[in-house]
Amino acid sequence: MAEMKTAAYVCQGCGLGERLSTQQLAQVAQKEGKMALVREHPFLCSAAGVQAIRDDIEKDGVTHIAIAACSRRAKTEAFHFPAVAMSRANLREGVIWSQPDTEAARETTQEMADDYVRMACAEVKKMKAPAGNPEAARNTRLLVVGGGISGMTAALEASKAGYPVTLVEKTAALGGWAAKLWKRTPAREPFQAPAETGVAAMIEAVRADPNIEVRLSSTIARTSGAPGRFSVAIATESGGAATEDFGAIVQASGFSLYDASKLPELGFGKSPNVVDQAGLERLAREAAAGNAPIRRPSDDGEVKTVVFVQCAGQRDATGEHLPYCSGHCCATSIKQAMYFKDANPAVDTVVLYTDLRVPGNGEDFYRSGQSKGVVFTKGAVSAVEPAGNACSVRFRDLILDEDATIENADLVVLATGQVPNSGVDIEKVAQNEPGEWQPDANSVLNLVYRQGKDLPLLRHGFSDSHFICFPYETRRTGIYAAGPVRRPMDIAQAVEDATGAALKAIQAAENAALGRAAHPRSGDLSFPIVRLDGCTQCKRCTVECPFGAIDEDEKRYPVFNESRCRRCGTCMGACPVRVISFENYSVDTVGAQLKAVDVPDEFSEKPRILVLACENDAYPALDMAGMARRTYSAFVRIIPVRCLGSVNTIWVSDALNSGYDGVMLMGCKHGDDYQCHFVKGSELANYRMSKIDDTLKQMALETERVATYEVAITDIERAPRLIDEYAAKIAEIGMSPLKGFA
Amino acid sequence: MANKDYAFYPGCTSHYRGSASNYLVSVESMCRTLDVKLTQIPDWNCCGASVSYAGSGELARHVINARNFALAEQHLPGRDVVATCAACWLNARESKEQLDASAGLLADTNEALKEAGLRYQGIASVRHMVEVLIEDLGYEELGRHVVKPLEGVKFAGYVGCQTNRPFGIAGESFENPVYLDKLVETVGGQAVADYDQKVTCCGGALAVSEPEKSQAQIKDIVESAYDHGADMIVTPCPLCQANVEIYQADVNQRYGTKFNMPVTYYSQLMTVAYGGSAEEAALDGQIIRATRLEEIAATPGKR
Amino acid sequence: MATAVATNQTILVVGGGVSGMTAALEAAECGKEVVLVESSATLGGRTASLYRYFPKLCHPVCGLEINLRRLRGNRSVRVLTLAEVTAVSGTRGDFTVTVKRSPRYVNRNCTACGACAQAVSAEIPNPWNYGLDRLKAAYLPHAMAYPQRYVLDPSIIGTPDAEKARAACKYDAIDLGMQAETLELKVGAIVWATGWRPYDAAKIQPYGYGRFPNVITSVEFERLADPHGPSGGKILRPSDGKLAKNVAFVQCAGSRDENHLRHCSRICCMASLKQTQYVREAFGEGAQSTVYYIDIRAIDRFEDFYARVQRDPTVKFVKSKVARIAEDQATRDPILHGVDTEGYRRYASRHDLVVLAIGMEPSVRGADIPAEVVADSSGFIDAAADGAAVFGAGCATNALDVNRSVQNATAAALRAIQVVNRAARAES
Amino acid sequence: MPTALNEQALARYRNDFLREVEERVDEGGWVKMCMQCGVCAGSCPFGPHWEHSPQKIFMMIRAGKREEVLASDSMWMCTSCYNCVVRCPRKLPITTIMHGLATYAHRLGLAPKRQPTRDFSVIFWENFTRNGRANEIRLMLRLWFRDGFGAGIRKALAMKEVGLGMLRAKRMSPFEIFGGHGVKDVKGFQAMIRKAQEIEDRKRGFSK
Repeated sequence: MAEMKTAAYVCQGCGLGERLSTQQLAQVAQKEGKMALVREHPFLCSAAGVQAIRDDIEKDGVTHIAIAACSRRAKTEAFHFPAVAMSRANLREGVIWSQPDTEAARETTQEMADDYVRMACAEVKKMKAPAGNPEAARNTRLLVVGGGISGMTAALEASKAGYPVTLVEKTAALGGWAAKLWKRTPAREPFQAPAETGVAAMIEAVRADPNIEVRLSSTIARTSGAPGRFSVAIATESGGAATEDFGAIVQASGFSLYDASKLPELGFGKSPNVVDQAGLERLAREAAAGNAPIRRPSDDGEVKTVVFVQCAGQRDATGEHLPYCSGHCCATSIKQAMYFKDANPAVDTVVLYTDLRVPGNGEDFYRSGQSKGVVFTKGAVSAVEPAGNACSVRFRDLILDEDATIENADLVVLATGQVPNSGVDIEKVAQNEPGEWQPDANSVLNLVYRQGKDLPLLRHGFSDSHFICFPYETRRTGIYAAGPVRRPMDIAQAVEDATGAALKAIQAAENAALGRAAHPRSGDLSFPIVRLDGCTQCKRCTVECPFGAIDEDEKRYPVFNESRCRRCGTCMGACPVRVISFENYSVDTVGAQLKAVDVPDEFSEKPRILVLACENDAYPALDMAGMARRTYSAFVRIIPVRCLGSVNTIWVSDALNSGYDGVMLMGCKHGDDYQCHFVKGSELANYRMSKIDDTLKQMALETERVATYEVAITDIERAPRLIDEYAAKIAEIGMSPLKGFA
Repeated sequence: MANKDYAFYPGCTSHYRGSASNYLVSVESMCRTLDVKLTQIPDWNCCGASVSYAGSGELARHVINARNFALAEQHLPGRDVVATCAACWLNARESKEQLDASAGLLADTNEALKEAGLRYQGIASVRHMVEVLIEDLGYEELGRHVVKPLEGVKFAGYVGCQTNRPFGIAGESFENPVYLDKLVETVGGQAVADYDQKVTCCGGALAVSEPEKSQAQIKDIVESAYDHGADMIVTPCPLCQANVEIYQADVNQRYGTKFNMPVTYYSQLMTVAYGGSAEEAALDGQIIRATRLEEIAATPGKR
Repeated sequence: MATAVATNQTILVVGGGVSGMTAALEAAECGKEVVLVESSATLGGRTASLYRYFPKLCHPVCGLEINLRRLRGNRSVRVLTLAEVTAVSGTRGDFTVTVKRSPRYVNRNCTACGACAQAVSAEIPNPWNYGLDRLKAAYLPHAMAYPQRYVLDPSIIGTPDAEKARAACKYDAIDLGMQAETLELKVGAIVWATGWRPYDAAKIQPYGYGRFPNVITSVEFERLADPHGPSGGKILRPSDGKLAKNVAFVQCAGSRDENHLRHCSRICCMASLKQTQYVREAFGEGAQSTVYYIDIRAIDRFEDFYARVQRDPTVKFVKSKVARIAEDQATRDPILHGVDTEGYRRYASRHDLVVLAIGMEPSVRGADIPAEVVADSSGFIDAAADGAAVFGAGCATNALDVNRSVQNATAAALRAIQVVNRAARAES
Repeated sequence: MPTALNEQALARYRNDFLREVEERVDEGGWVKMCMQCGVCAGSCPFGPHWEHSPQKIFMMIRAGKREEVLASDSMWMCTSCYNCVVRCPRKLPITTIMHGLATYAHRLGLAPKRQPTRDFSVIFWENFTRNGRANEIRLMLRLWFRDGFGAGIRKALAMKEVGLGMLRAKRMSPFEIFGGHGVKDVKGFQAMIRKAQEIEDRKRGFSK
């Protein structure tokens, strides 16, 4: 490692000079922090202050700097020194703003500041400015799986941005569902009439695009590698499988219509005149081809009455059918009713609905349906019984509050739901052990990932992102779901969704080439480095990685894939032998900080509590508590961690052994509506900490010594209160018996 | 001043010894002071009011209103038709909008009008008297003629329904019109701002055919005026004036209340404020005497 | 700086809300140069003043923290706050955009230490709490404000308060001489993400907003429920400050109405379902929420959340659009009049507080967007007219929830990249 | 007793009541635009007295409940106050439709017998079409005495106080009983009305 030269800078601005002795802080940095160069500055973030730091780096060869001023979340433009390793001691929000400005508190406030300076100096010496992955591979060819409207849109939009695409389609033709429709719901002003699907034109555009290579009757036999270096075996029907390399993947495998034969009570299968929406589209296309009106399938008789049954097998609370709503079927039924009304206004069309869901400009389409004479009745259909060539539809009319029947319906259309083609559910299907990997016919991607062959599913089989603000964050970096496989949607939305997914794929490929991480630590150059000789192949890192980024070789050693890693550190937290670390964030960078704290002896009545706070939610909450001058106990020392999942239990035992009286872990909410940006980080920490009790017993310590909390970013009142309550609990159970032994 | 010359459409109840003769008398006195010239449309006919619908379909009702327009265009060309009664204004305006919007309806109407030797060209527009006061004259001009401000008298401005909906006065809100309150304040009176029954319907024609149901409405209208400390109710509609005034006795009988609230027209207020006598303001036409107004009318006028 | 350094390789994003930030960041993380123009003093837009998101009930500022960290780490996004686009000329790949920047009266020295705010006494209505409370005239918009710099409200310039603020600042960050400035940018493509405005509820006359204090809008209720809102998270009645346990949610307030907003604003059903859980969270079993609706449009996967709320005994649903809201003038309790159309039962139900699930009005309507950006009948930017290089994103294009806005903004970023890439190819 | 017109209508429309309303009732074409929100039902001052609210009537029309709608007295409760029209989110001209339905039911002879507003409506039409203007005295007398002489006298006596008050206030003149004011061209006036009814009947398929 190049010769390290350290420097510490103590700022006197924003009240630090008045509330603290910065001269003493400088001394601490010098003597205890052993920093080669220490400077005090009245206004460190000013142009002059920043220039002083820059000069030390450029002229005096400083490689490691510790800045003791405000929070790492503040003044990021001013303190921007990418070439050097940098640590930030949070003296403003973390000390003077969170401690009372009173004479009595002056001493403990100064002690807190001294400790944070010690910690910053210790941390930076263990850090290295991340240089990025040396063997990052650049490949910006994209793979799109699925040739429906979503897949074709992703391919076309990527190509328009100048990126080459290979489009793989399972069937023998492009177009997917849209090709099976006669017309589509309008997506442009004036939103009044069924519109051309535009699929033919899109297929033509894909064909004519030199940037797009189409592979029909093909499936994915095997996918391995990582963003920037995916290698994918594309199997053709005739059996051969060519392996090609890609930078990123868009999975647009679409949906299948719910099997209406599971709805006998609605007459499906009992009469050819009961069809689902796809069936009606087929009838419409055949009629249009023959330039004749749609006839009754049973006897080719004239159609006078059509009944549309909404939410058929959907929004089902019994658990037997689909519990969700597919979003597009109300508008689709209106469109299909218009097929009849436009051809012959005398045809009676009735839509039986529970909630008519046509959001946005869909209301114009609803009004247009009404003006064409489509009748909308709020009713819950109980049965559809065929009677000769007609059907009777029995329902509860919720407006007129009575049981009613529509006799002699010539056609009944069931609005069934979308079932995602998301391949294999990796939570349910056992994974192949390394070396015994076999392709699975049901899998879409056939990933050779340790954690399974397809994208993890959110709910109801959709591979959706859990995050409202980040809809594309599937849990497999570089592989983006688009279209109805991600969530139920109509054509207009599938086009938007596919365009967005195309961008994310392009972005993943470009960033993989630069060794930069994807969301949420976008642009982070650090990546997990593992000392394999110390590894005991316990496989905890490969199993617990929320993003399935770590595979295993035959000898069960973990194989790290830098561009699949989101840099959350969960593997680092899991590793019992602590062989995993990042250049600027490791067991040592945090370990050094907690050991640098000066822990007073048991007679000083000054306990020390270590707080490990998630940098995404708990740490900002404590920062904002400081901004609101919401004070809390002076006995805590707060260390931000990338995610609670990265907390290695050694930090807890080291802290307790070195005399800390208590350890608080503050992470994000876990469980169903988890809030953790790394999906399972806080859940894993909670699980690991639940095992800590027996270690505490071995150390003859009370179980209260370690506490784990779920803290949200808005807990500006609650987080300080939790600290104060915990400090009171520690005062109650007394100082740690291990003080003085370290 | 713009030419204040209008083709006047008084309506069946606003005539000598009609149930709204006090409205006609006070409007004419008010217009004399304001130098507004009202010339009745020769041979005008009834607008069908809002209850006669069972007599015939839509077309006949449009035709009877078109006849008045045809007569106005023929005998009083270039003048806006002005109606004082809410139903006349509403039916005339509804027919006009429908006729102007549909060539078919216009053709059928003129085919029928030919039987009476008339033709509707669609020139004249129809305005309510209140629109004329506010838009053509304006509050300032209306205030200039006040010689006897109605100090100390609190009025509940009861706009009713048809002068307020579905057309309403331009710029006024359906739920909370304020022009009547402004007229009251212009003549020195005090208006009840948060009078919550401002736009409630008095039952209209159904006050006669469904007395019990309508009187429940009338009770709320009068009771709320008392609750807000009003001395009198003022209204722009002859049917509201008649219903709310005449049936207070029945309401007292039915609900055991002791209502005796005078119900006046805005034109009566303005005539008194402009120094007119009790007769010129037709205060003698009140079943429930508006004594406070009569006292003001009796005091010697200030020049 | 009259002409900022920007080339036809630069993408301009107008609007710094969640859609604008997403479009800017996604493009920048593909290596593109971006200028992000925001009219208020901070990024974050309307989502920064939301307490929670449906359906997860997670916190919008958590997403904002991640986006701000992405922004801080990315040097190719230049943020111009207090800036508005006044003119756009030129064509696809070669636009000249005029931006007017109002003065912040605070320069880059500001350390957000708050000394100026303490020195100033004048106060202004707080826009981030929809004017429900007031803010010092020298202010940091909110705790998550970016850029993290204070602002002086123009109303105190030239008054003793301005001088007091300047004197209080130890880092001479306050510059009372700052003037409005106009700058011209050369950009290749434009993403218009100006978001939406709550429809003016006073225009819905039968509901009495503005006349009755205990009739408020959903965005105001969101602020009441937020611990950092004007009432510290207590759900109370503006008339007397008492706790509001019996809350009515009136759907389609302005939306789906030919007299107001012709479109359905999509988010109001889910917003009300979410807000019934605020009442539940505050008062437990004592809570009582009633949702008056025409159709509950909890679309596709939101149905799970609707099913969960339906199982909550403290929430009742009445299929009826409220006809009129009156007020018991003594207690100021709002009374909702209408008819339950399922079984035709007439109601006059008394509530402590009424929340109007207010509709979305596109804020594009006001701004003079370039001609080729076609606005549909409801005033939203129409889908990218082919050939145009001005793309709508988020709620400027349609009534969208945050999830769809962000998805739409990501798509808009790619469309902008396509234009600048083609411009680059044309030159190389 | 349902008239011959009703038989003719039943034959012409079989059970497609919605189409019948669209062709024969004023503004009937708007019925299909109602989205069942309930604002009209909630806004009507006489709301509680409607057996079926306007919104429910629209639903019954779509559901083909012909007899129940035409025989109902709900439409006769409409006071033409337009509260529903200004609030309807779909802008249906509800007042005109309700009057249209009532007129149609009346013409078919299905409307409820002795319905006070139905009788008053016919009396009012005949009153003013006699000479072009409404005659208030005759109007009230015809209304009071429609239940027979005895009932008429009782009603007149009940309204004695009001009558005297109106007389004193010079807002009623008994002489009007002899004719009252009217238009000069009564012949033209009545001819144009007959012509209008003839045109409309032809257009709406009311063959004689």
